[in-house]
Amino acid sequence: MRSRMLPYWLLLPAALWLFLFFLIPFLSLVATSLYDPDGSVLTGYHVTWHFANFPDAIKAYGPHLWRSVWWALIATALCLVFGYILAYTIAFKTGRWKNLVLVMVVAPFFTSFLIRTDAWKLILGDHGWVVHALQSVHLLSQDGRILATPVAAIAGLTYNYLPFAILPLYTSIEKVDRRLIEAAGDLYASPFRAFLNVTLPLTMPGVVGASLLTFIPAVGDYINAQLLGSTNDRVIGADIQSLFTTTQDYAAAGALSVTLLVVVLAATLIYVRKAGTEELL
Amino acid sequence: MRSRMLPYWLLLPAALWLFLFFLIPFLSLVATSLYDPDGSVLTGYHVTWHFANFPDAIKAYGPHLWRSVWWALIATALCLVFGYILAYTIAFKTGRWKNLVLVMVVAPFFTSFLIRTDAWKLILGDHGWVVHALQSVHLLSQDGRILATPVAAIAGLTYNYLPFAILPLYTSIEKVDRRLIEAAGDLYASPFRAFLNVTLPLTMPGVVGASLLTFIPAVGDYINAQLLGSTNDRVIGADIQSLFTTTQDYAAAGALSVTLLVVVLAATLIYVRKAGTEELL
Amino acid sequence: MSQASDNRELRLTQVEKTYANGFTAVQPLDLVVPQGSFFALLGPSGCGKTTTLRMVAGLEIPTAGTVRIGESDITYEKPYKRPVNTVFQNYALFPHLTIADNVAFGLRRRGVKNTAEQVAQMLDLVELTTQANKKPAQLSGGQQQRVALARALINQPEVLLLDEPLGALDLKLRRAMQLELKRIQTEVGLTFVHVTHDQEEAMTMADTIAVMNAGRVEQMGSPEELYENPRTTFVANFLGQSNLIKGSIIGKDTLAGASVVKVDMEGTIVSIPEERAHAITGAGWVGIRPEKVLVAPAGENIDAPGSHFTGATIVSTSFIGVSTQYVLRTAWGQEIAAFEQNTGARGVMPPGTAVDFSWRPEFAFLLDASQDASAGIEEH
Amino acid sequence: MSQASDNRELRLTQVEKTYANGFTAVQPLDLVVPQGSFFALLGPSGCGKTTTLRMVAGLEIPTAGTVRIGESDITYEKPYKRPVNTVFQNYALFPHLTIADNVAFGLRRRGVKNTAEQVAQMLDLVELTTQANKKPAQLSGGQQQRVALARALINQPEVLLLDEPLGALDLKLRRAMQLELKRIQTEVGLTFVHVTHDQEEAMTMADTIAVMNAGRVEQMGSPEELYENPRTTFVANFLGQSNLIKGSIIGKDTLAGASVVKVDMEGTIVSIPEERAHAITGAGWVGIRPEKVLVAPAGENIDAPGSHFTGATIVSTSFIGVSTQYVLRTAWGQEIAAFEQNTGARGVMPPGTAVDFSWRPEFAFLLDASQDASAGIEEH
Repeated sequence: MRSRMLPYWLLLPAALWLFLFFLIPFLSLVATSLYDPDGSVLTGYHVTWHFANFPDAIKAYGPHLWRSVWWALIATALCLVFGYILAYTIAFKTGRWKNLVLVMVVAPFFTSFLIRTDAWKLILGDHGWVVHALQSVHLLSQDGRILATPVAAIAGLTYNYLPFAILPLYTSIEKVDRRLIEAAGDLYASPFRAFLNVTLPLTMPGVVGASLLTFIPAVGDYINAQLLGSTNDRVIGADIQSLFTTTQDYAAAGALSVTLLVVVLAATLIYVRKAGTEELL
Repeated sequence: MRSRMLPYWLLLPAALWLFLFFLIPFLSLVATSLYDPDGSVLTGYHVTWHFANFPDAIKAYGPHLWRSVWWALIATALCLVFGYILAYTIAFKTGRWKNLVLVMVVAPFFTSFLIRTDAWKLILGDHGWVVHALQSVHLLSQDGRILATPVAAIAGLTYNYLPFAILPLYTSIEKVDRRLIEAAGDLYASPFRAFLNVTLPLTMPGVVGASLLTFIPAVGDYINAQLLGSTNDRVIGADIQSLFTTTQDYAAAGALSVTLLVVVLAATLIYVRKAGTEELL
Repeated sequence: MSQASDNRELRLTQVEKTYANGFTAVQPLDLVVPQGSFFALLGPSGCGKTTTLRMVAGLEIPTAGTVRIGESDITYEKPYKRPVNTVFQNYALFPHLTIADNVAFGLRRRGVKNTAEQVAQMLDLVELTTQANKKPAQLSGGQQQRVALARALINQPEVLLLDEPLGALDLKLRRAMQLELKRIQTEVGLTFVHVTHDQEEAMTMADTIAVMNAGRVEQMGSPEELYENPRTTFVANFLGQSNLIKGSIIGKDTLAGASVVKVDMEGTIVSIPEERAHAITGAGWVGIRPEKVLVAPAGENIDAPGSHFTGATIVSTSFIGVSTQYVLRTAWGQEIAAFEQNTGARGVMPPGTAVDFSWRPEFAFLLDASQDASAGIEEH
Repeated sequence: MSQASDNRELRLTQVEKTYANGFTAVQPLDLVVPQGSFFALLGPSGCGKTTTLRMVAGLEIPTAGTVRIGESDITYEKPYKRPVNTVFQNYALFPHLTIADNVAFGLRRRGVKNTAEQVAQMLDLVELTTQANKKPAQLSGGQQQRVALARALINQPEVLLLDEPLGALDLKLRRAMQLELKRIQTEVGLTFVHVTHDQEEAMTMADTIAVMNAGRVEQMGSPEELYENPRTTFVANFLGQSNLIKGSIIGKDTLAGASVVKVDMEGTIVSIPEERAHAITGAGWVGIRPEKVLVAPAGENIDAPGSHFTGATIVSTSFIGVSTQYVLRTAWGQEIAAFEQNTGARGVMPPGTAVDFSWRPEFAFLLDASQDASAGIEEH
């Protein structure tokens, strides 16, 4: 009796959170995306249900959106491969060095995103040792470069989001009961088959988690493209950013943001359903 | 015999990771910080062990560094308070709604950092409904504003890093054995004392994790300050960024980066030691 | 905390617990636990025994009824205000506190400033003085169990609740801790209420046992009473093992001055003492414990005057050291169990041996045949 | 996989396991397990029994010695190439596969295409046909245990290893599964090697038991041999319970045509059959099992001709249904245990009763007094 209403009251903080931090920004964005595209700081902005903002924005920035998704997918795939190898090694092979190695892996995270990316810029720069080394072994032509290419931008994305991939992968690999792998071996499975038939399926939640944690922020990221990529290869995040701050074309910025959000949500839902891990969400 | 060297070989990926992603960038940065400050793109850059770069940079940008640390501390404290309340509510009070509420909390993360921050800019803007509402109840003067004040910047930091605080807090609160809380009640502890004497100490690892995951990126963040704060209140991240990209004063940028890194590492070590959770690292 | 009142017995009156989903964990229940006694609630998992315990501890609120200690009604009292402490199933020791701080926890919460001396005494009682500064995770299961006991006992509760306190220990250690617990209860003289599904544990320790099943108390009494004279098939099967043989009840009679009930059991007329007959007409189950069934090779003399049966065969023989367990097939085709202590008086009889068996009629009991003969035999 | 060789016994020769940190888990060990037998490795935790099992499974490599099945040396064979399967302690069922897929796992890895029929047969054997499409987490502990068994048996290994397979089940279920396992082993006729710390489990199921302690086999033989005639105090205490009474050995003698060893035990001369005497000079422990000690009120007749002692008192009485366990204080001040089956021939004697006790001398055994009398009594 006395506490029948209590659970509902306690749901309030979560509801409030969702309202303040998701619904309000989202609705603001949606409203923005339906502004009169002719509005400006001087004339003011008005919601005129101008749905044409969407086709307009997609027509103008479609290739950039496509590039962002494509780069994010490659970076996610690379993060999964490197992240799985690293996480597997740490979880299963490092024994009493486990904690030390985990600290090693998390250590880069202690420098800020920006500083790390800037440092990479120095390393990959035209006068950096990486380019010189690659040129001296003729893997790169004398006027070839890495900085300001898609390779550098994708490498930057991979590098920056790898910790986000490693942590969920490590958590799920670490949870795998070693006795199941022993049992698979006892039941005539070679180490490779045991990995395919037991370890990998059991770590799917980690794979899905890692994919989402890298793909979602990577799609919207523009710092890596800006610092490491070429100015010719614009990504959607940079467009949204400049529309909001420089051009102040709020209508287009809003339409593009909502489009990006929808793309990400759709990709997530399809992926999670395919991976058969709905219970995670 | 056959596998005595195996563990060492398997440590290689981790060592390589550390080398590539931490040591090399770090050493590059350190080298940069000791460049001849008179270098330029035209004359080239040379390591001249010019240690004076450090006092010079700190003299020039000390107040900005101090502001960054201070803002990050306030944002971290706010994240801990809000995050703890939310995580506690989700873990203990939502029962079978738990998964739904968790999705709610993680949902904002599905929009990219930038879009979320831009949306906040709209909300907190001088013509947004928050300012109007606060003005109409006279909590803000008619020409008062929220955007372009430290309040907005700190609010942005808090908002953007809250999910990073909630996840470790939730994980550690969720792990607390309810029976221990029942046992405390059975042993004459009121709910409040049971929280202070049992729940809180047991969730210290989550508190420490949440603090680090918010403080470390927040110190280097400049997007929130740039989009939401005033141009008069520069933060250290913005300085580093413009030194690297606009001014191309790599010596000062490097010195500032290394200083920031040392400050963050020192703060982390002192904090972790004080919290008595060394075993986490 | 023990108060100078005359009678501080624990009294549950028509206590009932129904959950929001409609499941009734405890049917209206009356229990009286005399002050200073060792009382056991025995039953399979899900029978409501733990819910009953939690209602006494204040961790669940009854849907109806009252819980009293002496004159004070504590039905709705907050758990942290009750003169009751619990030894939890998995001990629930605070992992971040030392053993000494765990033990001192209750005293400190009640504002006792100097706890050192009482803690030292209590650690001495449970023989853990040398472990005072360790953390719970450094202790073995048996030691943790004793810390949990010390942590509850130091508060001198009027009632100490024990929720399967030995369930996590292995067999030999469990037997040792049973004797230890019983010794401590006798020493400190508090009221112990002990929840368990282990019938041997309940019988070894408790003065009184209440056997619970599906939210109801099936039977209550001393271990000997319950074991020797079960009133239902559930009690007959759950508390030890029973052979139940179908018979039709003939009626009352007097035999050598005692009232008996006569039953036609597969052609043999057996006489059950009236106080052990819980059915008086129709069909009935004649029950007999396996250790009361004496077996001998066919034709040999058996030292059990009374119901004597011939023409049985041994189906299986299990030697378990202390005793040998036989399964016999009777002349009428039923399998019945018989235990024989390995006193050495006779060797082990192999399967296939033709045997006679017998029991003293005063040890049989008679149950209503409308009950399921397999109630209380745990299914898997 | 069973090959048509004549003798496919499992033979461990001087097998030894020392870990990198210098700890020797298994001292050089010789074991022969005949084809088709049910063999138990019994011992406390840490005695090396699980390490021995894992060396047979290929999950550990011996430091020295060889493991052979028949003529084939499998000491260094990879686990997935051995004709050996294991039922793991916590079953280790694959949580992401259905019961049927779990059972089919081994066949599929060996390239068998059509597994459906064999899986159906195997599920039928363990009575889980209706559960085929469930996931392991949906099954009870006993059902999971049977899946683990089916998953191993379907491969028809030459040796089936069982690592404490019943440890996670509760007492009543464990007893039922023991009978089940024994039945299946008899039916399929494979060699079973069973590791356990539960002496009752080993005695109920195994043809031969090897008792291990600190990496060594202390004694090996049939359950009856080990129980009735233990050679060390460890075996006497670990396998059941024993009363050990100090005596000084007088020497050999002949009594009614049989060789005996005479011992002066607290002033009484007792005679131990020579084949049960494992010490012949100096001090010795006279051992007698509690169920062999017969007790009666002082002066009453006891049906156990032989060593008779008077002047004892009952110190404690535990009624546990099937039997009553007494602790007596003897005239010379030692406490000894005696069990009495509750056949109803006599009532329970309360503590304080003056009693006599007796045992048949042919059931005593004699051990070397240089051994610790409490070896094998689990400490806590």
